[in-house]
Amino acid sequence: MASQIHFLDIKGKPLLSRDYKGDIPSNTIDKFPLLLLELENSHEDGDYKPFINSQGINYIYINHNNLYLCALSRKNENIMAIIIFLSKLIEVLTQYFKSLEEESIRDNFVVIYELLDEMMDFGVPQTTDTKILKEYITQDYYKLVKKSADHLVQPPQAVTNAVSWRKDGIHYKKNEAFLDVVESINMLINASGQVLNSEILGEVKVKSHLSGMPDLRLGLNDKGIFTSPNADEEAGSSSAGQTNNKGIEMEDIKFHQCVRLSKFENERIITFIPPDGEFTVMSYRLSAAQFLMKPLILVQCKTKVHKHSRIEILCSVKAQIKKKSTANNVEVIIPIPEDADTPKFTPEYGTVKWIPEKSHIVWKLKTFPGGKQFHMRAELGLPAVTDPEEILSSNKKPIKVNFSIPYFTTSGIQVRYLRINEPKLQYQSYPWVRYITQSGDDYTVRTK
Amino acid sequence: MGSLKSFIKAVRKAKTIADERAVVRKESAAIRTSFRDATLDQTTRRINISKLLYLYIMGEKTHFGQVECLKVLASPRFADKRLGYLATMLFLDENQEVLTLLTNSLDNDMQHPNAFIVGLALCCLGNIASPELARDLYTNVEKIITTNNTYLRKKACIVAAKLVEKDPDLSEFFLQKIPQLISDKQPAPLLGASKLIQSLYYASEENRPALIKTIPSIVAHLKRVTTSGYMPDYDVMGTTDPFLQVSLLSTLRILATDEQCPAEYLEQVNDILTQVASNLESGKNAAHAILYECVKSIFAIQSDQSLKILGVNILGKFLSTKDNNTRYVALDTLLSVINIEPLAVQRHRSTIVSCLSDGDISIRRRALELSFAILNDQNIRVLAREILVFLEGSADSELKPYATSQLVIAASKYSPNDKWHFDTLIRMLKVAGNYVTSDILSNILALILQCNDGELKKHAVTKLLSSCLEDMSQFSLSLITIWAVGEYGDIVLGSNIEVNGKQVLVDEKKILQLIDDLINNSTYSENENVQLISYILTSILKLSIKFKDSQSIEKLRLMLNSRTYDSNLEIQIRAVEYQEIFAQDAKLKKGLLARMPAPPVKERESLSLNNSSNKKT
Amino acid sequence: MAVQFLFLLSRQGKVRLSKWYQALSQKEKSKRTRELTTLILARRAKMCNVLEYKEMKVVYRRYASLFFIVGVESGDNELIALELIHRFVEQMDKMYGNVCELDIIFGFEKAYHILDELLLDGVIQESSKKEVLKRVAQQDELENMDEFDNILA
Amino acid sequence: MSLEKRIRNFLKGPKKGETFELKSGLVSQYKGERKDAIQRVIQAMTVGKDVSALFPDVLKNIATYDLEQKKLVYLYLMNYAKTHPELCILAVNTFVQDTEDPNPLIRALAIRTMGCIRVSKMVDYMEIPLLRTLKDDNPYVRKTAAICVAKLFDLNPEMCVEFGFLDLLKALLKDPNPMVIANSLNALYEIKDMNKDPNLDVLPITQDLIKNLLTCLNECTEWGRISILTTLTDYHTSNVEEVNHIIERVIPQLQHVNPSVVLSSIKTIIHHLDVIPSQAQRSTILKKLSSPLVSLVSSSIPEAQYVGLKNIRIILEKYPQILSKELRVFFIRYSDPLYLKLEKLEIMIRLCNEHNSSLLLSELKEYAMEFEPALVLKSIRSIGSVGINLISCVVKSINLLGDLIDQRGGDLIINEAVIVLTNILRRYPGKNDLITLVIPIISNHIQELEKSEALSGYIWLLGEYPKYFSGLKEKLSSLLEGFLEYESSLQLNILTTIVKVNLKVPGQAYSGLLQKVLELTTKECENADVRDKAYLYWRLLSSSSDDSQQKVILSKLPPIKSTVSSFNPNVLEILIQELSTMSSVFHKPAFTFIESPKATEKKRAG
Repeated sequence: MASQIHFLDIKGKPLLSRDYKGDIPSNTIDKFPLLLLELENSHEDGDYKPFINSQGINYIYINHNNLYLCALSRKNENIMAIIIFLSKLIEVLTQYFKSLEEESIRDNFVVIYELLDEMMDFGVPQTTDTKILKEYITQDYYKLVKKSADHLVQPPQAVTNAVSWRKDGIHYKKNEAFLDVVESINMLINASGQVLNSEILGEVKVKSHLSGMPDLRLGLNDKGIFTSPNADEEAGSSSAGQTNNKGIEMEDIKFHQCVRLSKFENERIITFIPPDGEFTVMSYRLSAAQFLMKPLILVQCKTKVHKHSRIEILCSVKAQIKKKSTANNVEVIIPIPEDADTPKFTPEYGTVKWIPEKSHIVWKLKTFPGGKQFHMRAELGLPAVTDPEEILSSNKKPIKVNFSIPYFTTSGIQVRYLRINEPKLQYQSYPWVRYITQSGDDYTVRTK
Repeated sequence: MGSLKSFIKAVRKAKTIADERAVVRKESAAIRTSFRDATLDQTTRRINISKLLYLYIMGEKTHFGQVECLKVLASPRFADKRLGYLATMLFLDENQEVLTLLTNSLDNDMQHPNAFIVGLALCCLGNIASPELARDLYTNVEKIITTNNTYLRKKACIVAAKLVEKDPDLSEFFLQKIPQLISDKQPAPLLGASKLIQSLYYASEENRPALIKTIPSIVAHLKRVTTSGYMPDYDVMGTTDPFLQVSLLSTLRILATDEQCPAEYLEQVNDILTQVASNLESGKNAAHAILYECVKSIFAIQSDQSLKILGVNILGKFLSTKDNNTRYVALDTLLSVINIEPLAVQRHRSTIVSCLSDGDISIRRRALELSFAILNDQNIRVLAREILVFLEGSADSELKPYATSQLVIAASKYSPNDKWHFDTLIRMLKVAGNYVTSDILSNILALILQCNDGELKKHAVTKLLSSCLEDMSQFSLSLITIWAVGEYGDIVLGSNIEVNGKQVLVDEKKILQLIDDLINNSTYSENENVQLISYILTSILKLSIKFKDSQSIEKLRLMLNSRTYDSNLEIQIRAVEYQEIFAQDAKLKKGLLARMPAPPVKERESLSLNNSSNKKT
Repeated sequence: MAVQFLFLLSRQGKVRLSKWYQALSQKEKSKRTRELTTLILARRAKMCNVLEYKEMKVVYRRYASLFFIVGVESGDNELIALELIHRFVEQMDKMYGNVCELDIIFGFEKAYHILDELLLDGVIQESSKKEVLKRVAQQDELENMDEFDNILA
Repeated sequence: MSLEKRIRNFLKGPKKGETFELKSGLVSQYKGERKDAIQRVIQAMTVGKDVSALFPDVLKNIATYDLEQKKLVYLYLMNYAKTHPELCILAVNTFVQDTEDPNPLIRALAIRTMGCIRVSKMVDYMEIPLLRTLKDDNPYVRKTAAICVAKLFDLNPEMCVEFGFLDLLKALLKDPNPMVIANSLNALYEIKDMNKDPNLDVLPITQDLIKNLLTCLNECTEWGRISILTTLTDYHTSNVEEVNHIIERVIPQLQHVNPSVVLSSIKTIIHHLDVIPSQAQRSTILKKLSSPLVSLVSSSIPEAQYVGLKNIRIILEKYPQILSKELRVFFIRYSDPLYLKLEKLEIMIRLCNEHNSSLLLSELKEYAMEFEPALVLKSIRSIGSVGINLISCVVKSINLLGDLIDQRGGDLIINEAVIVLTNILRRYPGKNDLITLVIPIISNHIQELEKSEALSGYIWLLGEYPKYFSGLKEKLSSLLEGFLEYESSLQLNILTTIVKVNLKVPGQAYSGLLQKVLELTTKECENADVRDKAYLYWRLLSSSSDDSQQKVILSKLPPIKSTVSSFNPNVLEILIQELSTMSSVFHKPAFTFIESPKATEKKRAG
């Protein structure tokens, strides 16, 4: 799939490389910085593409933490697979080293080479599951390596098993499973408080502390899921993406690879052997139009710029949720010009902080009871000499809002049951469920 | 807020670019806020400015510190002034509005009893003077330029040069100082005077006669420097003051190339160039720098034959050195020699050609431009071949439009015969058809139109056709082919051509196939496609009277028809008009579509590489 | 010859000192710096030290971990530009006593002081090796006297 | 010592010392030191230093029980094998031994590395170990050996076939382990790409194979699934039952969390879809694709989103209804990189219909107020497209464009708006109300027109609606100044317009201009295309009847249908077949930018 994989710094200089196939000259990557430069120059025309084809070589790369991961290939490869592989590589390395950046690459080159060897062979992706890789590629060999060959670390069975995500022989004294149903709300609100677009991104997360090879069955109150596709054949369409009178319309359900997809497709049953520890068993997306007519947290903001001297901001925030609910850790992030100074804040409630490196101010409200409204005034200085490059840009930047509301899902989805069955061990087990609604990455209010 | 040192350390400690940005932005914010503090002590102010300097080096914004710099340099203390001026020169340029606030400080400081403070103000003015500042402050400079203090005089000269550049009307005040300035024997003021002479020379033609009169003095200075013994302070690897020598030589060149330069002066210049060039021992960069400057002068002024030979020999030596920089400047200089000593340059042809495949783009650029410069009717076959090799093999897409244009121009001038001419152009289209400018493309089509030899025309069109059938990825080749097929379809129909080693009969089907492939399988940019389709439409119309088979003709009509809704205006207009013509009676059509008369022959001037690179449409 | 700009670049591509003798916007300066950084770092050691860039010539030279880069007009003498770079390096070496990258990072003001005595508006103003350093040292002393005055006052 | 020398010494000094130090470390009597030295050698190799000189010393450390050290030595061998082919052979014994090691990890490592040592002599030693490992009890070893067959083929195809490795590999497609099957499949694909022997059928896709793969699909890792899906797409059948079976098995994969599995599944389904005879059934299946398609845009990796969008655009052209309700998903986020924003606009404009048009227009207005020029321009274009697609929106679009010019102005916006406005009039020709709305906007900004497309539009309007412009003659004659400097497209436009005006306006008022433009284009102009057109007009005007002149020159342009670009049908078909590949993001068929293996071979040799 890929002939070579490179880790490069932000300027395109290689940090670490692996050649899998030998069909591309090894100095080819040296052209990358120049190609990047050419691309950057075309950026303003919108000609930029995250892929380059130059002299018969395809450069496919993704950007992460000021690093480039780049795959080279001569063929018309499956580019989506390559990109996802590269992102998996980032994911695995991040789980190995906490964060992936120039320094962690330099410091861990031995392990990275080993992982590259194990994750791809002759350009074909192999194992990309960190849990399994960690079984036999460790950063701390001394614990595992014994004096003789017999005791050497072995490839875990799981690598080649049908159940490639769980090893045998896991044992817990107390068998527990924790479920978190997390719904993230993305919302685009215009300056007058109208909702332009909204969606719920839901996730059911599992933390499994279960022994043996347990088989789990998850029951939800989603009508769509539990209606068999054959039941309404006459209507000419099957259920997953279809509106149902009382049930919740889930779109775009995605399952962890442990879930038996065909079982779900045919019988609408979610069954799986879970990986050990934490993972997301399923995710879904809902168009929120049917649940959310108005913003959960409403922000209104007026900005007045006095050129060469100061900027004034008047902001109000209202929790449009049930009176008995409380929003926690509410953050209203308001963009301000890059060259502002001398902040003065007067919040009615909560605290305001200037974050100059991000060119915004953050108004934090730790707890925010439903129905309440608060105001905040801010004033910052602006330099006498205006920044020649400061265009309209910062004015158009939207306000971002973060929050979380516990004990409640916006869609109303509920876990009905989680049945745990380990055929051999037959143990007693305890499922726990929590619900939370929170802001997604993109809960934003447009400014005028 | 900590010290500068702790700030720099904090920046360096940041492990990621994001961390670094955070440290920098936070500090920048703290500095901005600190500026608002009216009670700030001078030390903190200085630290703020120093930190801003560091931000500046890192490419961060510093516009908000401009006013603060002006405040700091207005302080009476030297340390403040020094730092204030340093920062002002970096943060401000002649376009900044706050520059007017600087006038007063500069005025005061240039009259300061302390020479170093005067020096700072001069340096600042010299770096960032605007036309207004120049007019406001020239009298100060006028005064300083006659001071006895060498340190200030040398600076004042360069500042004066700058002021004259900003406002040529100020020339008169400094022109009269030249005789005195050029009689100075000290190297530094001479450097300044030399610069001032150059500026005055370019500022106004009126200045020139007076300046030319300095030639004997400059020659004398050069003589003195070259014959002086070892001067440790000015010696660079055995050469005395190469900076001064180069500066004087370049001034001399400017003055001596002036039409009004009298013959006796020219003779003096010739002599001194001979002397400088023959007395230098080459091998070291400093010496090469002077030799290089001499050679440039030798070929710029009216010089003796013997001197020219000397110059050519020096370049020959340069070309044969291992040092790439010397080789580079030699290639660069040969370009200006070509008109004066063409034969001498021709001798280096093989070296030049070999540089076309050098690993260094700087060398390749020079070699390419030189290759075209030495191209003539004697060597065109050889050189054209080399250039085609370059076009095919090289990855320098920025050089290719230049190379194709030049090749076409050169081929028009020097081609040994018409057949060779067409064959070369078609080969060029095959290897670099995506790097041909629209102007040159028209030129190639015009050449075909102008060709009166029927056999040759047929040869050209069939060759185009077979090349295009082999490879449709070269835009200009496709465009020219499709036009030629439309205009001369009758000539090629029925002939056999070779495509990828196989014999192929050119019939109506084949041509329809070609059109179809060009429309459907080509992958040109949107703009190119519009042009291609436009050409195709005209060809279709022309072919409609050349085709015999009614089915083929109907296919042509359908092709026209399918474009009558095209979102591109030009294509739509064409398709609709042509559709109407298509429906007219045969006699009228024959008249309308008779052979197109040839366009006027246009002479094209050779281009230089720098001007042509941005011309690609 | 007139220098249009000068900057010092580390092998990692970080700018260590920069001075522009042309009036350009910050954005344009950054753009040019970035482009030249990429172009120069991609060049091999054996290549010549001249690069044609926009309407000018860029002359550079590497000393240990630092690239010294100057832009000159296209008709200027590239070889004397190399000498100029070398002179600047020599003077810094004498000033700092065995100059290294760290000296310049922490003591960039000194480097600017040398530069401003060596070049004015991009034009070389002093070709004596001693004079530049002497003048910089004298001004350093003046600064110290300020401090002294300060203490007395 | 001069500065120069000192610096040179500084540069060279430590280098020599370093190599020496490494060398002595590699042959140290202490294990720890040796391992440390190997690590440092690899580190030097990583930063691009040439440490090939240490080859013999590194090689001495190959026989070790320390797995980590073994891996490092192997890594070094792979890197420098080409420069030291002879020395590599010294390692053969260790490799062969290792393939018999009791530990499957070592066996796999050895066979994997052997294949990566691209030295032709190595081939001779590979036969026995490869045969052994292909039949290994451990699936981890077998899956590694399967890939090694492809490596061997790359080195020596004849031998690979002769010794029966290809057949062994094909046999592995029936292995009980899904990972082994997937790797064998991948290896066969690689071999297929490398193969130059036309008589060699590397990967016959049979009904049996498909059956087997379908059962294996759910057992596989995500990567294995992609390989299987590829094979399913490469399979051609007209058997409806079979197709139903395939689609049935593939549909569950649309729910996979890995976007490349999802996209590959979509591709497979689309590939087989046409075989299904029932229109209703086909559209039911298509409906199931819409949610998964949308999910491609919600990936957290912008590059993956971009690939998703590019593929969606292709699929949309084939199936325009597939996402008709999904406009909002494609709304631009402020934090999106520019390339995503532009691509989202492309999708949005293709989803525009009566129901969502006013929502779309108000979004487009927001985008047109942004600061990135490319985004602003495309938004303006899109506003025009909405008006052109839907007659109900045309007045709204025009007013929006007029507002934008008034509020923001600037050459960029004006030029783009004029292009769009001209196109709107081309969509609704002859409508007086629209003409009187549009032409004043354009007339007010003639001085600012620079872009040739905008000028073209304006010039055309002069000829099409001459009555609506004041001072027509001055306007036309000003166009003739500097005529020869214009690009050919503008020259053509001016020519046409003057010819038209001449026919439209009775009398001889414009004959002077006509004379002039014909002279310029035929006598001065070199461009063959412009000359062709000029002669056509000239001959037409001088030789034909008024009637034919009118017919040809004053023929009305039929209303255009759309200004949204679409693929040429042939290209679209190819792109549909090449979904998810490089060509899907370049929107160009692979053959146009991928070199054939033959050409590649030539380059490698040369």
